[in-house]
Amino acid sequence: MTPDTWLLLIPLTPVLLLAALALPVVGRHLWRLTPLAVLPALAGALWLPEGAWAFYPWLLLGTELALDPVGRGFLLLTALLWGAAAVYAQGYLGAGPARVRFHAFFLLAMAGNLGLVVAADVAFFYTSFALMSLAAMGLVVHEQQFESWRAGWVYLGMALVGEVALFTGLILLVHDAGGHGMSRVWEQPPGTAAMILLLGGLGVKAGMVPLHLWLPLAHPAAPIPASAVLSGAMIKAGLLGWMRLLPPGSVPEALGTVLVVLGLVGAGYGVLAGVFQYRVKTVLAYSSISQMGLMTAGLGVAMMHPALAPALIPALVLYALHHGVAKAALFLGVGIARRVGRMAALAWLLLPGLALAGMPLTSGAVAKTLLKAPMYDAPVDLSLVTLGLSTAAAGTFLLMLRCWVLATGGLREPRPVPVSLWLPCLVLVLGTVVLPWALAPEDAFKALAVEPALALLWPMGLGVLIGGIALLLARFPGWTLPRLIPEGDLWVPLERGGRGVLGWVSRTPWFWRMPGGGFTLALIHGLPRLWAAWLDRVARGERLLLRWEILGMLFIGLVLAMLAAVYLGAVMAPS
Amino acid sequence: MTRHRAAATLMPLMSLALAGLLVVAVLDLPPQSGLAEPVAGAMDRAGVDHPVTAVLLNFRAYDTFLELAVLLLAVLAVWSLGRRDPIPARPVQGPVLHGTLRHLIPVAVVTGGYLVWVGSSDSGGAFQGGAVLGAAGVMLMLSRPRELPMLPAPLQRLGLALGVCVFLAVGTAGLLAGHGFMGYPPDWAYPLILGIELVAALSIALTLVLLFLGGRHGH
Amino acid sequence: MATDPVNLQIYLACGALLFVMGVHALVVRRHLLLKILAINIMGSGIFMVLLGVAAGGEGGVDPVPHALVITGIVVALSATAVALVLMLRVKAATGLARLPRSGPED
Amino acid sequence: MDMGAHVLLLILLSSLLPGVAIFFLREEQFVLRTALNLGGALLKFLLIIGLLVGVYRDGKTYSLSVNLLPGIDLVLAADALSLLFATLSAVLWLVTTIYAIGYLEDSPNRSRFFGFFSLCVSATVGIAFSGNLITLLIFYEILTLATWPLVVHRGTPESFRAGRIYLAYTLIGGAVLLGAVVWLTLLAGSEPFVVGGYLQDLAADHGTALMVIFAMLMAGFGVKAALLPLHSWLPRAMVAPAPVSALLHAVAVVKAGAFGIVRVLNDVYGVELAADLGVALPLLLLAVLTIIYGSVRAVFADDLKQRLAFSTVSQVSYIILGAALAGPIGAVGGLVHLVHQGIMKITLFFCAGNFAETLGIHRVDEMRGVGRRMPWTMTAFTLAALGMIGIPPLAGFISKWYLGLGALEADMAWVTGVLVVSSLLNALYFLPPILRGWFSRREGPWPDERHGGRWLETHWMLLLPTVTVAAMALGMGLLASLAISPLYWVTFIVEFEYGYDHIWSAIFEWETP
Amino acid sequence: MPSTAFMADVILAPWLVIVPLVGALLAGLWPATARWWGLLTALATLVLALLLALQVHGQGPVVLALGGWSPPLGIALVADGLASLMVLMTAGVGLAISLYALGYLGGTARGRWFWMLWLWLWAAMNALYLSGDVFNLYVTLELVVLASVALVALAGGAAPLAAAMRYLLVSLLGSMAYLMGVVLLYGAYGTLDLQGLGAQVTLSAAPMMAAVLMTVGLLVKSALFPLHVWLPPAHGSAPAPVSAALSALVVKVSFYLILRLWLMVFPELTLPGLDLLMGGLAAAAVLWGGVMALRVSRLKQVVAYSTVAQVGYLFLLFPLLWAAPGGWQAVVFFAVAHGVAKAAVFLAAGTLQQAAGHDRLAELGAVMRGRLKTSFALGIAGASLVGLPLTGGFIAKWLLVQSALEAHLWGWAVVVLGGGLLAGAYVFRLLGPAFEPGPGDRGRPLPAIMEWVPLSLALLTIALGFAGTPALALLARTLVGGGG
Repeated sequence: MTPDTWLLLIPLTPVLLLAALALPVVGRHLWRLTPLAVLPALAGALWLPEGAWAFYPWLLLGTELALDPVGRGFLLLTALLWGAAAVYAQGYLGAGPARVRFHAFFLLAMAGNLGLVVAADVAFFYTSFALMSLAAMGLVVHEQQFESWRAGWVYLGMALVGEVALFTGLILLVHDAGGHGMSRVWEQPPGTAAMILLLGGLGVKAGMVPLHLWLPLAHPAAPIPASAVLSGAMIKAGLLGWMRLLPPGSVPEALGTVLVVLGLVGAGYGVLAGVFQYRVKTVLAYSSISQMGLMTAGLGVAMMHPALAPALIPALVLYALHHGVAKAALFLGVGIARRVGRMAALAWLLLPGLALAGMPLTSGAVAKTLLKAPMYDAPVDLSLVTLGLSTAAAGTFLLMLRCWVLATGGLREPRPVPVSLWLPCLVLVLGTVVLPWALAPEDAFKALAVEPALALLWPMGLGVLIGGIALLLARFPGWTLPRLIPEGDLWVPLERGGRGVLGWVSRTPWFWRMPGGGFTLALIHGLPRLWAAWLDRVARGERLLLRWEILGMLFIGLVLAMLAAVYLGAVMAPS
Repeated sequence: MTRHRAAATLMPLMSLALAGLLVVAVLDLPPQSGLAEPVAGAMDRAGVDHPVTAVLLNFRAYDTFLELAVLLLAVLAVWSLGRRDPIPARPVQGPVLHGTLRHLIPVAVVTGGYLVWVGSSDSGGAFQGGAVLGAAGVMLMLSRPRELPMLPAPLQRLGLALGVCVFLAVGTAGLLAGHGFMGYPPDWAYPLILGIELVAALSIALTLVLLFLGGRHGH
Repeated sequence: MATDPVNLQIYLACGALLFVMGVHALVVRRHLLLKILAINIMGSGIFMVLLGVAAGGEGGVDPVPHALVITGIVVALSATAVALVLMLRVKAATGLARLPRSGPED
Repeated sequence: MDMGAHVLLLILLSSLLPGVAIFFLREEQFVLRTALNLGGALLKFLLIIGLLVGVYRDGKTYSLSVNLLPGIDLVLAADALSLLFATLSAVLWLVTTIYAIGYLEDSPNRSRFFGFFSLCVSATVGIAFSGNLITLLIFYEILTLATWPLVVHRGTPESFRAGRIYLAYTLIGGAVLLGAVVWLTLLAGSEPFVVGGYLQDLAADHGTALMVIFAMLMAGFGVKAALLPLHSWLPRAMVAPAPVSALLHAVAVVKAGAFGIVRVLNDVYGVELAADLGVALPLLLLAVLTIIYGSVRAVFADDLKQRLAFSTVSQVSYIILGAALAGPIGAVGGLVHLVHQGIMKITLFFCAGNFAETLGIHRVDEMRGVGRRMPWTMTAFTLAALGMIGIPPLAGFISKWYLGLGALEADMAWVTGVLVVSSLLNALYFLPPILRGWFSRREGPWPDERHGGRWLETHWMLLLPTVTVAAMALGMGLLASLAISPLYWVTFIVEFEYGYDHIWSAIFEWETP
Repeated sequence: MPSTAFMADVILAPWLVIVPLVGALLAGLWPATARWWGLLTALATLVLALLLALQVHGQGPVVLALGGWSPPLGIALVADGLASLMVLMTAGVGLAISLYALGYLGGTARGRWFWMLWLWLWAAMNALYLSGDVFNLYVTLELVVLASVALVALAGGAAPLAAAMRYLLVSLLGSMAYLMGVVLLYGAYGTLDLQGLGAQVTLSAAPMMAAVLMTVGLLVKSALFPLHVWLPPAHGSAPAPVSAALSALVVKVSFYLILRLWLMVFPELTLPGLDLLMGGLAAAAVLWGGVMALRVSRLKQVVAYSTVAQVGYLFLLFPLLWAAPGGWQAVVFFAVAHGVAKAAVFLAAGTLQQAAGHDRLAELGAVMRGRLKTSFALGIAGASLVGLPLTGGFIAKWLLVQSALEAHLWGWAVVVLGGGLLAGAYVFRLLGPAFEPGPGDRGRPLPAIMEWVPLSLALLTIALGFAGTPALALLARTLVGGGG
């Protein structure tokens, strides 16, 4: 099987399986095969040769698929996470007809996510991106609770806004480039409008502050496997999109600055909002915001200093991989945590949590070190950035602490944990330890050096310190954590305001019907009445015309009028 | 009602205005002799001596033919309106009418015939003759409506249509003979015209009587 | 045989007046018989004008208008006959020798 | 006149004659009627395929003309654009016929319905093959006549009302159009359509007249295309049976208007002249207004078919927008939307019909949980609705893509913003039914459940066409670059008929990276 | 036209009077066989009319001095494009009416009267179209009036009789006014010949008065608003074939005469003020008739008021007469198209009325659904009245608008187009009941011919849609006078 076919098979397999779900009789059982849909992707990520490229002129606008190093990393992450989540979903979702529906949307979103990773042309990238975004809606609202609907609407609304912004940005790129292949697009530096649109459009997906509002709502609302892929894989699509469409070097440095600022703000704000949360999945969501902020800032640095890009980009890929795996492990672990005892729960969540916080020997350590390393070598002083990154790591530890506390607290509902739950979780947990070693470049082993380790450890220490104090304080009665920031932070006041406006609008339907509607209404209701009156008048006139006096007067009048007309015409005509 | 009153006052005013203008127009007519000269010039080929008869039965024979047709059509139209009502007129009482008629009818018949014959050279003609004959018939109808012998229907129809038929036949013959529709061979003009006039007079007389009856078809 | 122009003009004017009187009567009178008579009066007016025209020329009386008058009389007679019988039928059907005043809806 | 000319006539007759024959069939002659219907539809389809082969492979030209008045001919001709529209009509007619047979099963007056249905399609194909403006006008008016009976088919007071409104709009539009065409004929004679227009020589002397005529033409065609102030008939015409709505919205009436506008813009005036006269921009603005307005109204429509109708108001103006952009890529976008919108909208109406016919669902809020009961229909609905929004890889995406590029090409980037706003509004009114259908729970029985098929969710004659067109909506997007796709075809038209020589390469030839 | 070569010398015009007249006489003399004579006559007349049209088309106008007496002494028959087209239209519609009457009246007593009067009417109309003499035209006009009135009264009953009476009186008023005009013309110029008069007429009091009296008199007869009130009762209450004949043909007669006069005799007098006045009345008629057609509730009355409206179009003649080269030809073509379409509509209405036993529009639905062919005839002919394409009405409307625009008379173009909308409104109102729910019902059994004839006429309106070029070519061979 040539790479040509194989590349296409990566996004195609889930779609084919989806089609199989629609088969009569057997279809309703085929959802069990969902995990297998990632196999081509996984195999591709592992074994496809470097620089694999394929062109499908018949597909869409002429589709190019390719696998570059960045793509390979993301493909691996995506395949792994979707596969794990798929297995997890087998056991997590109870029986019921909605299960097939879940798997259908799951497969669609999977196809989109895999497709956008291997996409090498703008149109296919956008197609996959949209497919993923929209299908994910099906995952968010799956539970059909009020909460899921609310989260779903927010998600969908923002995703759509992002979608059209992306679309417009892409159109602008393509217009400037004169073609829609990625390589073609790269030849031209994007225009300002395109940049802003792409920044925003992909930023929604990447949870960039202030476009992150959907994240803390959607994650807790979605079923666990969905949250896992959402947070682990899908939000990375935003990052990937930036890397692909706004490659460092071809964008102005100012954009990098913007990204850095937004990234650091996001990293900090994620922590700040996260620690005040009372639901573990929300905490994890804020953690994702924070982590994505870190990655955004990293990319920003690469944009500011294109010279650093060759080092930073692989680091970012690795970081994404690390975060994805760890975050997914945490989500899956949260699902298990409820079913087991407190300590077992902590055991499931400890390792990925620590990895996120950058515990040495974990993927976090490798990723963070690799990310920061080039910054130290930068020709300019980036200490502010690195300091920010480190502080955020401290925050991450706090968040993880909050996560552990919440996951081990509350009521337990002990239930057996089937293999379909613990196996994928275990794979991911192990992945947080194994993957970086397997994938990181040689110099990643520098992470073991003392100085970087210290650089990694002091934020953790800071976290431990603050966390410890907080935990101690919490022992006093009345010293509970204040609900300073509600779930979905900014969305809550926005929603309240929006409801007010909507309420007003819904009370005033005339407002919406006015431009044409009011006119049409007047036309429909007013005209017939006028018309009827006119008809009556004409009918009365007709009876009048029947009178002989009138007839005679008209007859003579017509004669006189015509005479006058002819006479006047004759007088006035130039003879 | 005001409207009607307005109409009542306005109408005479408008009529006056029309009258005034019409009078102006009529008085504006230039004195001219019209077709007198062309008629006089063509009299030698007309077949008859009297110019009015020449116009009627030769120069404008088509008009006259259609006029006969109008008369026939009038009877048909009257008949088509239905024949339901009874004869309203009872026989006239008293001897005066009967006595007068006894003398008048033969005179009328002779006069009518004369008028037709003299039409070729002097005032008179089919219509005048037919009218006199018809008047005689009407008188008879008035005096003894129930006692007159009525023609059977087919004969009535034939009699009525005879004038038109003969005229049409002659006119068509003229067409076929190359003298044009409603044209006569110059030599045959006089007898043909006289024949047409005679037949037409009879038809006219019958028509007038039947029109007077107005669809009240005898008994 | 030429007629005195002034006399002729009186003929012509009277004919015109008769015509208009006929029109007026046709309109104003409601009884059908009167209307029919009015039309005949119009006809008479026309024939009068026609005869006036016939006598107006220098070269003797024009025979054509005379022929036209005869034809016209017969035509008018025919129409009058039909009208009278129709009037009788209307009277038989409606009881009145007048035209009903009714609109199309009634 | 050669054999080819007869093919054109035959194509017209292939729906006209069965239509006339069907009128006189008794209600219970189901088999014969169905045979006539499908036979005609198939024959027309095959003939058009034959025509396509003739035009593209053998490079033949087909035309047929009949003298109407001195200097004025009724001309039927087949060029690439007419074939595009004709093919669309033929395909959708075939599909809709099947659908209608299923939909109207057991309802009264089917012979009448199918008779007018066929007439309607004949008129549409006539519009497609019109070789000059007068012929276009003639078939356009016949279309009015043939559609009215379909609008009032149900015979209820509402449908009569809708019919009256429809007539009022279309007849007024027709009158204006007639005036414009007569005027134009006086100025320029009855010329055949020619790419780039035939009025250039007149621009100097009759500039104002040409502008007024253009406005009148747009008003005339705009009525059927539901351009902004002239759109009100369309939502009201929704009282008609679903296949009618489907055909009205997807092909016949609305498209006829849009097609007319495209013809006038490209083949009568020519885009350069339209731009020189300054009439393209107002048209563009009007299209933009319509796009936004239709979408806003659709958001506030609760009745499903009403919503679809307002959506049509909005979407058809995309076609006009594309034409009014006056550039090759915009033209590609507009023309391809002519096909794409047709396919997607017909899918939506089929779905709405299925919901109404099977479960009695008429309102958006009644669609809760319908996805579980009727998954196929709901899938079709979802595909088409997402396509309407412009979500890839569906057909609507392709249109929007090229419209957006066209706007940029024409240096009117703000139009892209309009597309964006419109897409969002589309999402706003299309996503709720989709989400309700898939994710809401149904409590209580359906409003009026009728078909309880054991194997299928509804009658197969309803389902098959629906799924077919939905698959087409998907395929036209997914496989847009195939040589049989509308995009390919439209590019062909724009490249070779409109004579823009770089479009083909811009769209279909890629550099290998 | 190869066929005209051998017909060049054949005198056809008189036969078009002779043949129907002979038919009428035979029908009168032998009433039991009236309908067969009628049919034979209709066929023969149609053939003759076709031949005449071909002849005129081939060799131009034929002027025939009757009896060899050329005008001004004698009377001339004028068979030019206009006359032959009208004769042809009359013959075509006449044949249809005759065939229809076979079914509608059969061999009843009323039927016999119909045949006779109808053939008289036909002969009278042909005589009128072919006449070239103003006084002769008066006589033929009276023939037409008497036959028409008798035909209207044929329906019996109070309403038709009153309608006939009103029709007669109004018509006589018109005839008298016309005759007065004839007298004035003769008084002024000493001739009655159309061509002769046309060569002489100048602007002065008598001809002006003559023109006005003749025109207004004929306007009354052609029922131009506001002098139209006699028409709807007369046309609406007559038997169907009669209604068709009156609305389609008889109304055209006086229109034709007005056209003929202004074409040949009074071109000097066509002045802007007159255009405006007549055009205004025409527009008012279009509007008024249309509105009344929307208002009345009986099928045949709707159709009758439609005639009132369409007569309005005919009198756009005045503004268009000399304004545009083809102006009056457009109007004539409109008259022809309207004639055919209106006949079809009236005949279809008659069929529906007979089948249902009434003609209340609101209750006709079932019969309309049951009698599809008739409903179709109504629809197609209605489309022609509206001016929808592929019908004669469309071509007519096209020509009207074209002439108006060509002469830069925007207002009249708007009237034409707007009137079409009103027509659309009432035509679709007519068709509405067919679409009400409920089963179809064929109503009383009727002869099949009563369904086929309206349908054939309706199809003829479609054929007329393609007859524009030959018709205009024929009309181009029309005699015009004076300063035209």
